[in-house]
Amino acid sequence: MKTWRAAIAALATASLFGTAAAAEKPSELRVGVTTFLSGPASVFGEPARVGAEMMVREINERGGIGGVPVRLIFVDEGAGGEHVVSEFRRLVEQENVDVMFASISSGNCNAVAPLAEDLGVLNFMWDCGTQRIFEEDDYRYVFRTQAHATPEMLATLLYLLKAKPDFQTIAVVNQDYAWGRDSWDIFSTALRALKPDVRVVAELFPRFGAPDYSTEVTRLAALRPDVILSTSWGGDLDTFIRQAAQRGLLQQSTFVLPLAESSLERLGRSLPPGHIIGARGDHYFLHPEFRDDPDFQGFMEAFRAETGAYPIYPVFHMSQAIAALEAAYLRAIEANGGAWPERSQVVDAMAGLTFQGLGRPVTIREDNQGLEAQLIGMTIHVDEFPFAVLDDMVIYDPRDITTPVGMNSIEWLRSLTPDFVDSVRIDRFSHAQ
Amino acid sequence: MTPQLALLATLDGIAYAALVFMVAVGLTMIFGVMRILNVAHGSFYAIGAYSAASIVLGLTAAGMNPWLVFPGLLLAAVGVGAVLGTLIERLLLTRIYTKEPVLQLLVTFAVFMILEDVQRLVWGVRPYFAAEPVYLLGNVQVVGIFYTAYQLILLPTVALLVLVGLRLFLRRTLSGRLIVAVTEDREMATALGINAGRVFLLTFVLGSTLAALGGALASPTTSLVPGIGADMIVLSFAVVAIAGLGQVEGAAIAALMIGLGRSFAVYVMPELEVVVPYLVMVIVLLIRPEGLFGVVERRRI
Amino acid sequence: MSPLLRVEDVHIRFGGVVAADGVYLDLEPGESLAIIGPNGAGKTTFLNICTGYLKPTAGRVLFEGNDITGQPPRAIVRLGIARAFQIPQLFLEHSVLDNMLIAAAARTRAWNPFRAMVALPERAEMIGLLRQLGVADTAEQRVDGLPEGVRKLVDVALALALKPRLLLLDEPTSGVSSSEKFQIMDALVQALKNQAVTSVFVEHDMEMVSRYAHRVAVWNGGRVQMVGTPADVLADADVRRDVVGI
Amino acid sequence: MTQLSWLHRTVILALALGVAVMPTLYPWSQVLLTLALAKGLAVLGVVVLLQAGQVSFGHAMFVAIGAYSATFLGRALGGGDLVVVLLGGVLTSVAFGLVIGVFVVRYRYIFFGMLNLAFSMVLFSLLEKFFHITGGSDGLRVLRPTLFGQSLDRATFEGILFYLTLALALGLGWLVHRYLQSPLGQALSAVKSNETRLEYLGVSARHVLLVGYVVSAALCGLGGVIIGLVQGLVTPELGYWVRSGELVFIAILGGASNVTGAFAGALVFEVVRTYAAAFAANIWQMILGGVLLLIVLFAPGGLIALYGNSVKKLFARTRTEP
Repeated sequence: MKTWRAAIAALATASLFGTAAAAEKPSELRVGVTTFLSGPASVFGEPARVGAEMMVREINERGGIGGVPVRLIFVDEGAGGEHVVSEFRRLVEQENVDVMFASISSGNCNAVAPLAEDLGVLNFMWDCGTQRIFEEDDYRYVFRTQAHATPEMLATLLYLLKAKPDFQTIAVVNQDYAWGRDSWDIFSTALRALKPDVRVVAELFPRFGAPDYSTEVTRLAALRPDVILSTSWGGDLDTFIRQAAQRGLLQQSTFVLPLAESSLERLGRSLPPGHIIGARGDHYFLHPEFRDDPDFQGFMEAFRAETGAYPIYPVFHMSQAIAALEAAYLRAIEANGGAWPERSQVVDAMAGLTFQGLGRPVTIREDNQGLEAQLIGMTIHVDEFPFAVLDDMVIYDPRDITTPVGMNSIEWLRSLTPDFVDSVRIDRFSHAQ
Repeated sequence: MTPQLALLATLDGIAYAALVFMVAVGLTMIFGVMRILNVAHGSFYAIGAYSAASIVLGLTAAGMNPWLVFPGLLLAAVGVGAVLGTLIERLLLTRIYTKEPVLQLLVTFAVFMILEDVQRLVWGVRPYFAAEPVYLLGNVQVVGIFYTAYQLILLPTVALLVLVGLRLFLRRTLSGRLIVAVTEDREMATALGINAGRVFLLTFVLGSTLAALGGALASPTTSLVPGIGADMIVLSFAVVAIAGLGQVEGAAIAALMIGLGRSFAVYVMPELEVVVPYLVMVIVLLIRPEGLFGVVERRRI
Repeated sequence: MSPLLRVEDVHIRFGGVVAADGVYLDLEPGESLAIIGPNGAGKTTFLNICTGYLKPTAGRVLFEGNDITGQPPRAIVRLGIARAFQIPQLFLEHSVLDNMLIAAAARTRAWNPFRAMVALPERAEMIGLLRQLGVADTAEQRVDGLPEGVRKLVDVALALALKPRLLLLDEPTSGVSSSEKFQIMDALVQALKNQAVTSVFVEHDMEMVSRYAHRVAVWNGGRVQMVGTPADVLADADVRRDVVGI
Repeated sequence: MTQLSWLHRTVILALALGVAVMPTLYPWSQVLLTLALAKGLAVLGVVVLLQAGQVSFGHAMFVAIGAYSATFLGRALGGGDLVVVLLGGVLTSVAFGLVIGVFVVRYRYIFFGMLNLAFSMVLFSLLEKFFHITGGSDGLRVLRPTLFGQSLDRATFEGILFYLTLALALGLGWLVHRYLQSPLGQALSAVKSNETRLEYLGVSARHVLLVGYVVSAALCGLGGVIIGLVQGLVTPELGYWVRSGELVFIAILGGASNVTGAFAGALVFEVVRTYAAAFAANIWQMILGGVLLLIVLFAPGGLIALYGNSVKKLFARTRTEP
């Protein structure tokens, strides 16, 4: 990992002879991170926090960024939107943080993005999926160091159309909150454009955090759809899959689970082979391009030693935000003739920045949106792991599947035609490879 | 809706109602005797569930006889109810029996907040899931649809046993009759020399054990995440209010209403699924403020 | 002259107990009627029916010729019927004077939310009423600290504060020490006379009855057994046996 | 207490002044204080009902109603004007308070609490469910309103909102104090101690309670509008039952019988919560729960009673000294 970051920093194409005034080098680089430490979403938030601490420890061990050590200050998103907003502000105004990473929840992203803009603080939306933010407003200080919901859903659909081209019926079981609704809007819009003959037989939106899905499972068992889509995550997805598995539903329909990479290890063998799994990016502890890389492997093992589980996609998202932080500062320092940059110089350095975390490199577009590759695969059972892993993996090039700059996602998806499916650039990998 | 689908919806509704009933009946008993609406009841559900999952996972990991998980579930419920229930009743509730109802409610609210963090400190935030008991019992087929025997048979059976057992306990045993006596007329009962303190402790432990049992039995089918207690407590409130405070049999019927209402909503009008329990509660309370089976108390002047 | 209050064939029962079983009674303006009878005869139930606390299963209650059967107490009270209770019904967390001022505000509909209750112009009048009943010295005390006897009097004062035309009193001086009883009752009767208030009082003390009632109605088993002057009624053998207990 | 009232007033004014200058010394405190005062307004609503002995475990619904209606109005008007948005939010809360109030004032104690809870959960579920209108659990962005047609940048807007909230807190605090001292307010506490007698004075306890209920709905709604404006975001979470419990919690923390207590409680609560969540993220709920337990068990009169007792002690000492 060290080596890539250095390489990326060297790639940064800025003038070595910048003349801007040098700011005094601070004693530390403070980064505020909002993440779920309580509530159901802490299943994402906790691993990301642990991952962030490990990565920052590693940065600081080699002297920090540009010689300045990084300090992380965490904010619990689980304490509610009010708390996040007031903490965001406290961190900026009182703790003088240099950069904010906010947030996981799309609702919180919606709230803090304009706040960051008004406060003039660099903010990385490090994990929230809502596609709306940059489609509805222009920002100078807010960047997204990952993809948004549209490429994530579109990649999943493209994979499904290739893997199971003849399916006729589909049912959806999503959590009843913004993500569940939004992701289905995107998926179904794209589905109507790319394969209009498919019939949607049920749209179920059980309550967020529902303890029991047996009614939904019964209904799906009676309907027998070819494909069942669920963008649920965490405990909800686990419950749904286990109850469906116990009652034979997974033998009956093909499941498409764009967020299930984060549940693979917990689900164990109850997730049978032959179902489609996404990872919100190319985030997978056995990433086919990097799994033999000693740094990558080292981090995966170290993380597992620390937490007892393999890293899941929020950890990868966090690695991208941290990589972006380092790359932006290094680029700004370079542009400033080696001196510590002003904040505005760091913001300027974000333009077109490319950085690499634990996945493929991500590039920031002119609308501040990151272009992040998407990895989708099919479950198989292998001897080395007591849980399902991915086979028949496809990595999608983000340039083809991300909503073009200045367009609205839904309108763009509507404009697609069935031949789009074959126009997308992909790379294929298998588990055995 | 075809009769076949109606049958399926009914079966789902019953399984769900069984779990809700076990939690709600504990809440209603505690209220009947102690006149305290225990907000921390949901925490007993959650902690019962977590403890059960830990025991089941522990037993499975240790490679013990898999059928031991069933006594394990029971052990978790009784352990949580007895230990935590006694601690809270003795250390806290005994101090507040003479206080205003608002303050009593707030004390249980405070306990709820504290226990939320206790769960997080003990079990972390990762979803827990201990499905071994469900696998052991296998599946049952009804009109071509697979059901788990656990949900279709075991849960309703246990709920029924709890209902019948409670009836017998309250009518036939001395302790049970004391509980009934205190529920019906506290002043009279204490005037007759019933040791209210002991009855309170017994009721609280029993009620808490039922909540923990609900949690323990939910753990094999539900993934346990932070916040499950908060959701369960409002649902039990709804059941208790619909039934009428202190009504044991009524709670069973109210739980069924909510369970069936919910499962039918999934077929007929999925949009309403979440609102069903609260809509039923609003409607029932507006028509019969004392609940379906509650009795009106009139002041003598 | 038509009766002030007319009760016609009123029936009510609680479970197996018949508390009113065809009660008829007329009340003339200005008179003072005593109700006597054994415990459980339905005396308090009668007051509860007249004031709308209970709705009779059959029969009518007319006040000044208007049917008030089944109207809520507050509506009946606004027509001019006030009541004092066997168990005093007071605002325990308020001072005696505050109790009176709430009554005064109720009477004058002084519901301006931005005028303090202590500034009500009826303050002096209320203190005067308390003085008449001999409890003016407790005006600033909280009710829950007062002895039962004082509470009874405050309860009567509250009813008087409404300036009713008909006052129903349920054992007004029970719990008041016997040395003060007559003194207070004298003051009360005088106050009633001054304001031309018709009154009904439930009473167990036959001396009180013979001294203050114009007429006496005897209750027994949910029925009016006999109505007459105190002398006639107290002389009746049945009444003496069933009610007076001699 | 009458002899202390000058002292009381001085203390309140001094505190208000202290709050007013805080943001000039510590700019970060401005939003925290605005939120605390807004919450104080909502708690004041709960305090009004507590006078009648009624505890609503659903009053956060009016916070949500105020916040959402102001947001809808603002979005419909392309931002709207601060005054319009505030009035719109409050009036909607009043309307809802009236309709819901007509039903719930027939109930007392646990039933009152439960029915409010039920209504609030229906509202909460609907806000989450009608995703296309309400934005679901992600909520809605609140557009920044103009002030008398003047558009404002964030700093100015927040400054104005802070001082406006402070002024509203003082003004409405005083008005509610007057209301509680008036016969109508006294009748509220009469509902608590003896409803039968109230009825026998010719007063409808339901009407008295309905007035109190609508007042409390208006206060909660106003608090909600301000919370929404400060946060720039409204979510169904605002109306969740735990939030209702929080309002009651703060009322008891401050001292349920007192207008000042609502604001004192809200300030202390917000500060404890902010710092507990910032510095003890794993146990902030436990800390709050512990504080609540201590208050209920050892100082049931709340902060105001603690203050009152210490003032009394102080006076007793100064009086005996010469």
